[in-house]
Amino acid sequence: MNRLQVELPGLTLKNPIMPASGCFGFGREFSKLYDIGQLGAIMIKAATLEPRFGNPTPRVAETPGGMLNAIGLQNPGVEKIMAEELPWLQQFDVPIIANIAGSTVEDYVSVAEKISAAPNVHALELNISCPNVKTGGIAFGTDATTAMELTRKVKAASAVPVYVKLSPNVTDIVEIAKAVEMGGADGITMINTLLGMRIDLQSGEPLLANRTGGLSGPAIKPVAIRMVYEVSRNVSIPIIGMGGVASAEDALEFLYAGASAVAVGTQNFVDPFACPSIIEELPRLLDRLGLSTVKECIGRSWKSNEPIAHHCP
Amino acid sequence: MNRLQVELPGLTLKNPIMPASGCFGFGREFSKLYDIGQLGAIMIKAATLEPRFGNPTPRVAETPGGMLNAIGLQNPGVEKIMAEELPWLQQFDVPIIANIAGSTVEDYVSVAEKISAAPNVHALELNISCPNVKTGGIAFGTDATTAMELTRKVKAASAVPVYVKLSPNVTDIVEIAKAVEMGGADGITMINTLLGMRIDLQSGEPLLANRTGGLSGPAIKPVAIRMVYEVSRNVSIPIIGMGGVASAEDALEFLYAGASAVAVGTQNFVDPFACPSIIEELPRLLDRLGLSTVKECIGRSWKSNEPIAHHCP
Amino acid sequence: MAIIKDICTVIRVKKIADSIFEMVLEGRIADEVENPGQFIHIRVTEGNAPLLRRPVSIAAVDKKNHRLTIIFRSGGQGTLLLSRKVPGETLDILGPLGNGFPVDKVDSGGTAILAGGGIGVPPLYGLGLKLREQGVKVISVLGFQTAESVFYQDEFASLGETYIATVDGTSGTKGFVTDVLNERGFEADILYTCGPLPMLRALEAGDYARETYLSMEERMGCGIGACFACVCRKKDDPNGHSYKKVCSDGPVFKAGEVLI
Amino acid sequence: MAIIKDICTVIRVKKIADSIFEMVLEGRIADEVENPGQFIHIRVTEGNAPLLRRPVSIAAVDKKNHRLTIIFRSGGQGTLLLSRKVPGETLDILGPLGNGFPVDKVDSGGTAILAGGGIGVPPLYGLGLKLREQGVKVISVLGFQTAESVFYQDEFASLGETYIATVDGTSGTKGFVTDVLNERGFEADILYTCGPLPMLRALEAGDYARETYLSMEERMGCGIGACFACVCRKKDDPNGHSYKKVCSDGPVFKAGEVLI
Ligand SMILES: Cc1cc2nc3c(=O)[nH]c(=O)nc-3n(C[C@H](O)[C@H](O)[C@H](O)COP(=O)(O)OP(=O)(O)OC[C@H]3O[C@@H](n4cnc5c(N)ncnc54)[C@H](O)[C@@H]3O)c2cc1C
Ligand SMILES: Cc1cc2nc3c(=O)[nH]c(=O)nc-3n(C[C@H](O)[C@H](O)[C@H](O)COP(=O)(O)OP(=O)(O)OC[C@H]3O[C@@H](n4cnc5c(N)ncnc54)[C@H](O)[C@@H]3O)c2cc1C
Ligand SMILES: Cc1cc2nc3c(=O)[nH]c(=O)nc-3n(C[C@H](O)[C@H](O)[C@H](O)COP(=O)(O)O)c2cc1C
Ligand SMILES: Cc1cc2nc3c(=O)[nH]c(=O)nc-3n(C[C@H](O)[C@H](O)[C@H](O)COP(=O)(O)O)c2cc1C
Ligand code: FES
Ligand code: FES
Repeated sequence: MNRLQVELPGLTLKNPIMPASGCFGFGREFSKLYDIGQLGAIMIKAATLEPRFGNPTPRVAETPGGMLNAIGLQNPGVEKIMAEELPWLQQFDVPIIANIAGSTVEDYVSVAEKISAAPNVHALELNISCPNVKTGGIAFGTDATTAMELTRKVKAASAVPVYVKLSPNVTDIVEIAKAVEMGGADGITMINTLLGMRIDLQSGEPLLANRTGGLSGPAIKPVAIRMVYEVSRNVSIPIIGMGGVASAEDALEFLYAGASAVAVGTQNFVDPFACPSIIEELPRLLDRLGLSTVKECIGRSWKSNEPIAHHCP
Repeated sequence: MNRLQVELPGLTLKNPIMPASGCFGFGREFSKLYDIGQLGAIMIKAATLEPRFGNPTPRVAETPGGMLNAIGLQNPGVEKIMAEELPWLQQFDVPIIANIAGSTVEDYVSVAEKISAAPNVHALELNISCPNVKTGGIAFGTDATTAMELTRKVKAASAVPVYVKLSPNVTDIVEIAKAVEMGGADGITMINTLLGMRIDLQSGEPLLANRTGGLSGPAIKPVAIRMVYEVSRNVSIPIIGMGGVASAEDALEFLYAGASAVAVGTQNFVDPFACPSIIEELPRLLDRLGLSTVKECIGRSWKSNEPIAHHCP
Repeated sequence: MAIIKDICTVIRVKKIADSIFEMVLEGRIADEVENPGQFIHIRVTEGNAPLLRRPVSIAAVDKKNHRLTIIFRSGGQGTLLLSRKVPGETLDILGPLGNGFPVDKVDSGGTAILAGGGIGVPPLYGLGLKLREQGVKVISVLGFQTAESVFYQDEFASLGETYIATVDGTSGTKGFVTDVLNERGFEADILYTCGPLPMLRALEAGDYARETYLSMEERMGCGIGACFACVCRKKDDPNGHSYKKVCSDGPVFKAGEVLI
Repeated sequence: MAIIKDICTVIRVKKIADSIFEMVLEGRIADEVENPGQFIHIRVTEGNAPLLRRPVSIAAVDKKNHRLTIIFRSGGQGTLLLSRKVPGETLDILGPLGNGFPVDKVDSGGTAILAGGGIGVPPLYGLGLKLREQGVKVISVLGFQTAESVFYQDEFASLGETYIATVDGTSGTKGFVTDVLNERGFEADILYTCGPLPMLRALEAGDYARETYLSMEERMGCGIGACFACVCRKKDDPNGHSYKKVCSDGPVFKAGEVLI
């Protein structure tokens, strides 16, 4: 028995560790550093219908314990990803989770239809943090009804299970989670980045050309853990947790909170060997804590079913 | 001319630096370390109608670049604060901003009425992050209408200007800010803490007895800056900014983002001399950047009036 | 005597048992120390990883040379960094904090038991020195996990009778501090203790001396009484609003004063 | 030749000009260096303050002793920590990264101009060494703010004619690198440059050699081509989807290839 194995809709993971979308490209660069076949899965960079150049630079800025990014979904478009990237990835025995993004519901549906047909795409990750052009740029993921509708349509178009990636920039993440579950989501991935900004004192202007960006890295881990804990107690679909994972201990904290697997984003930049290191360390950590399998860690922190008494700071 | 001076509704600040509520008690402890009369103002610990013991311990936990707290509004109640703490504070030539909290609208109104009558209370800070018992614990500050109504009632009851302290745990902070402005707020203070959690791997349970807590410290600064930037461009009342301020540079970043003054919370624990150090450093920093007054820094980062193109991560 | 913030110099760092380090620091804070059992709040790094200060008891003070000794277990991020400091490096320290042990509750010629568990042992050493100075007879009962984690046995032995208990029996009595106390049945005027909660509870419940003082631990924010992170309830008002702050009202309380 | 991550040892740190430090590192990464102009990505601390690696050019390589020299300006949080490292300390380094300067574009006997500005000067030194080895005549034109910030003047002088420009005129020509070039009107086969954007733009616009290669700077995430933080547009498709990544396609580009 493989004590690290986890079974999720569409995905048999040899271990619960995978790189997060946008932090691993399509795997080519990391494949030169280590065997990416050892990963639990790979969440590839967002695919949109048309190629996108993304935002002007600077696109990244450092913050205390974290970083901001405003890459702006740069990608070669779904056609090219299917023609060049996915076939290349077939040489590795690792399930691909294809992150999809768009500006309209039709975009998403179209990308989902196409990319879910690729043989090594085992699941979709629906990035609902994107601004919806039809509603003046309000993100799909910040309104429960919109999120549910989008999920329903993408689910109908997809040949593989659909995981919806939640935005943390909402008042009530449980409401959104329940809505996407109702919309037919097979799983949830969370969290995407928190909206943030840094201002450069020399120029007096926002450091990122796009002004705002997404905050990721260790700084956001407590927010992610809180959200995974709350959502996992309120939906019955599995969660792939992420947000600041830098070590096997962090990964375990997400499992305890209620995630069934864990994605590593920013830490791939800090240490390009982060994923294999965590995979290597996990069994040792389980031993140290007297645990036998990853599965028994999932949701271990749920003390009771009592609702959370929110703190008044 | 005092180049650090800032004028705000009800408040003439000799400098824009003040300790944030809950991170300075009522000033007694810090007064033994330095002359607290040099502070721009003091935001005292939340006052509630009745005394509160607060949450069980552990009440604090450390996180990467930040900390979680779930003190739970421990305070001796408004009567005792007025009898013992405010009179003691009168020896210092420093305006007091009284933070008020409650579980019902009536609580808030009653505390506002009482405490705003104290001679050295120059403004109220209305903490709307508290759970509203009437709506099953949903925080006042997460719904625009509720926030507006609460503001209106407190404003009517208060003898001094009312600053509303916004919760960052919302989808659209600009909407809440506009609502409280409509409700008659004289100013805004922001941000309160982000909801977070940490799980202890040994016990397998949330580290805080209250499970969730409020995230503060440098980790949240980019979120705070983004929110101050967005809100300041959309309301015409002034903002006292906070969230992760640890240095004069951080304070200036908030001013650039659009705040008119800055509060220091968590850093008081890291360095109890944080406030006087920042006050001392500010003029030097202005010099270094070729700026003459604090006033000219406010909102300096606003490049243009174009709305923010939100990033799709 | 005042709380000050001072940049102290690391004079010596020595591993004295499994994961246990003894550090000698020099700085003006030493001049302000009043009582054994007071603690210091150490900023272990200039940056913010980790962010918060670490509370550590003062194990001994050498006022002449403006030096403090602390003894700590290196476990988490902060104490690990602390254990790697080398002589000459400096540390930003706030202190002395808290009230420490009352040393005037026992007369010269009287007997005091010092009951320490693990990392609760250090402050008792400074207390023992002070009590000896005052002519008090000191009996030390120190509990550890295992032989490898025992430290300061000789130092305590030089103060008076000293008994060791280890959970696994690899050194001294097998079991807990209370096992030694029950077995020996010492007659004592006062018992001072510091250690894990279960030990404090057992000592409070038992009847080992006429008076008992306990030193408490709690997670801290400010360390000076301003943030309300470290409160505990008063025993006579278990559901009310009364409280004591471990950092500024404690860390030492009379048995029965606070709920443990 | 591969990108590796290695724990390198700090051999020497020396302040060589105002805020400018030279550091010699030893490790396996030196063995993998192919071209001058490649860079390394340095993790300046084990913790996460600061979080991201810092990209710094390789100024010179000593393959025999497995050593690298870097020269950096200490300004922000990361480079400040770097400047405080002492010999014997280790650093987690990823590299060598990027493609560096093409050294085969100029024949033996030909002439190359090295035009460097401020912290863009370091990689040109390794380039000059290599070109000299290949029998290329090297003319160096180095721009700085002021006399106090000038470094490596002697090292470049040992490679060939060397001219200094300072903005305030306290050393060499008053003005910019382009002022020297315009004044002197060198005949050159190739110009290699690294420095601030306005300088790169001026050199691209001017006609100082038959071919020009520029080394670019951009804020980076991964440093290896995976995160799309460091892209620039291609000059022939200014509004399209074409791009080059500074970290993996660059940092050196032929003038006219990318939009600067
Ligand atoms: C008054 C007082 C005196 C103390 N004296 C000593 C002593 O002499 N020697 C010694 O080894 N330890 C002592 N401790 C415990 C010591 O403070 C913790 O072991 C230490 O803070 C852990 O830090 P870390 O970086 O290793 O752990 P981390 O897990 O990284 O700490 C994370 C956070 O939790 C806090 N924390 C973790 N454990 C404890 C704890 N047991 N008590 C309070 N806060 C904790 C830390 O201060 C920090 O804020 C004392 C604690 C208190 C309150
Ligand atoms: C390919 C390449 C080669 C370089 N070679 C050298 C060199 O040889 N010597 C040298 O002194 N500098 C060099 N730089 C610039 C150097 O990377 C920055 O000066 C350094 O990262 C600043 O870090 P800090 O901690 O001082 O500043 P901080 O302001 O704390 O940095 C914050 C963040 O911004 C990034 N950043 C800040 N300034 C720059 C910049 N100019 N370019 C890229 N990222 C930046 C940092 O890497 C970090 O992620 C090079 C940059 C690149 C891209
Ligand atoms: C540079 C960068 C690019 C990202 N690109 C995407 C993306 O294309 N699609 C997406 O859903 N999330 C994207 N993310 C978000 C991450 O997948 C992840 O949700 C987030 O960074 C939190 O995890 P971390 O703290 O481990 O980085 C990106 C994050 C970073 C830092
Ligand atoms: C220990 C602690 C207690 C706090 N108590 C209060 C409070 O009583 N009322 C309130 O409005 N905010 C309270 N806050 C929030 C702070 O005032 C501030 O908004 C927040 O911590 C962000 O600032 P910082 O990052 O500088 O700490 C508290 C914060 C901390 C850390
Ligand atoms: S630690 Fe802040 S009151 Fe005790
Ligand atoms: S820095 Fe990541 S692609 Fe260049």
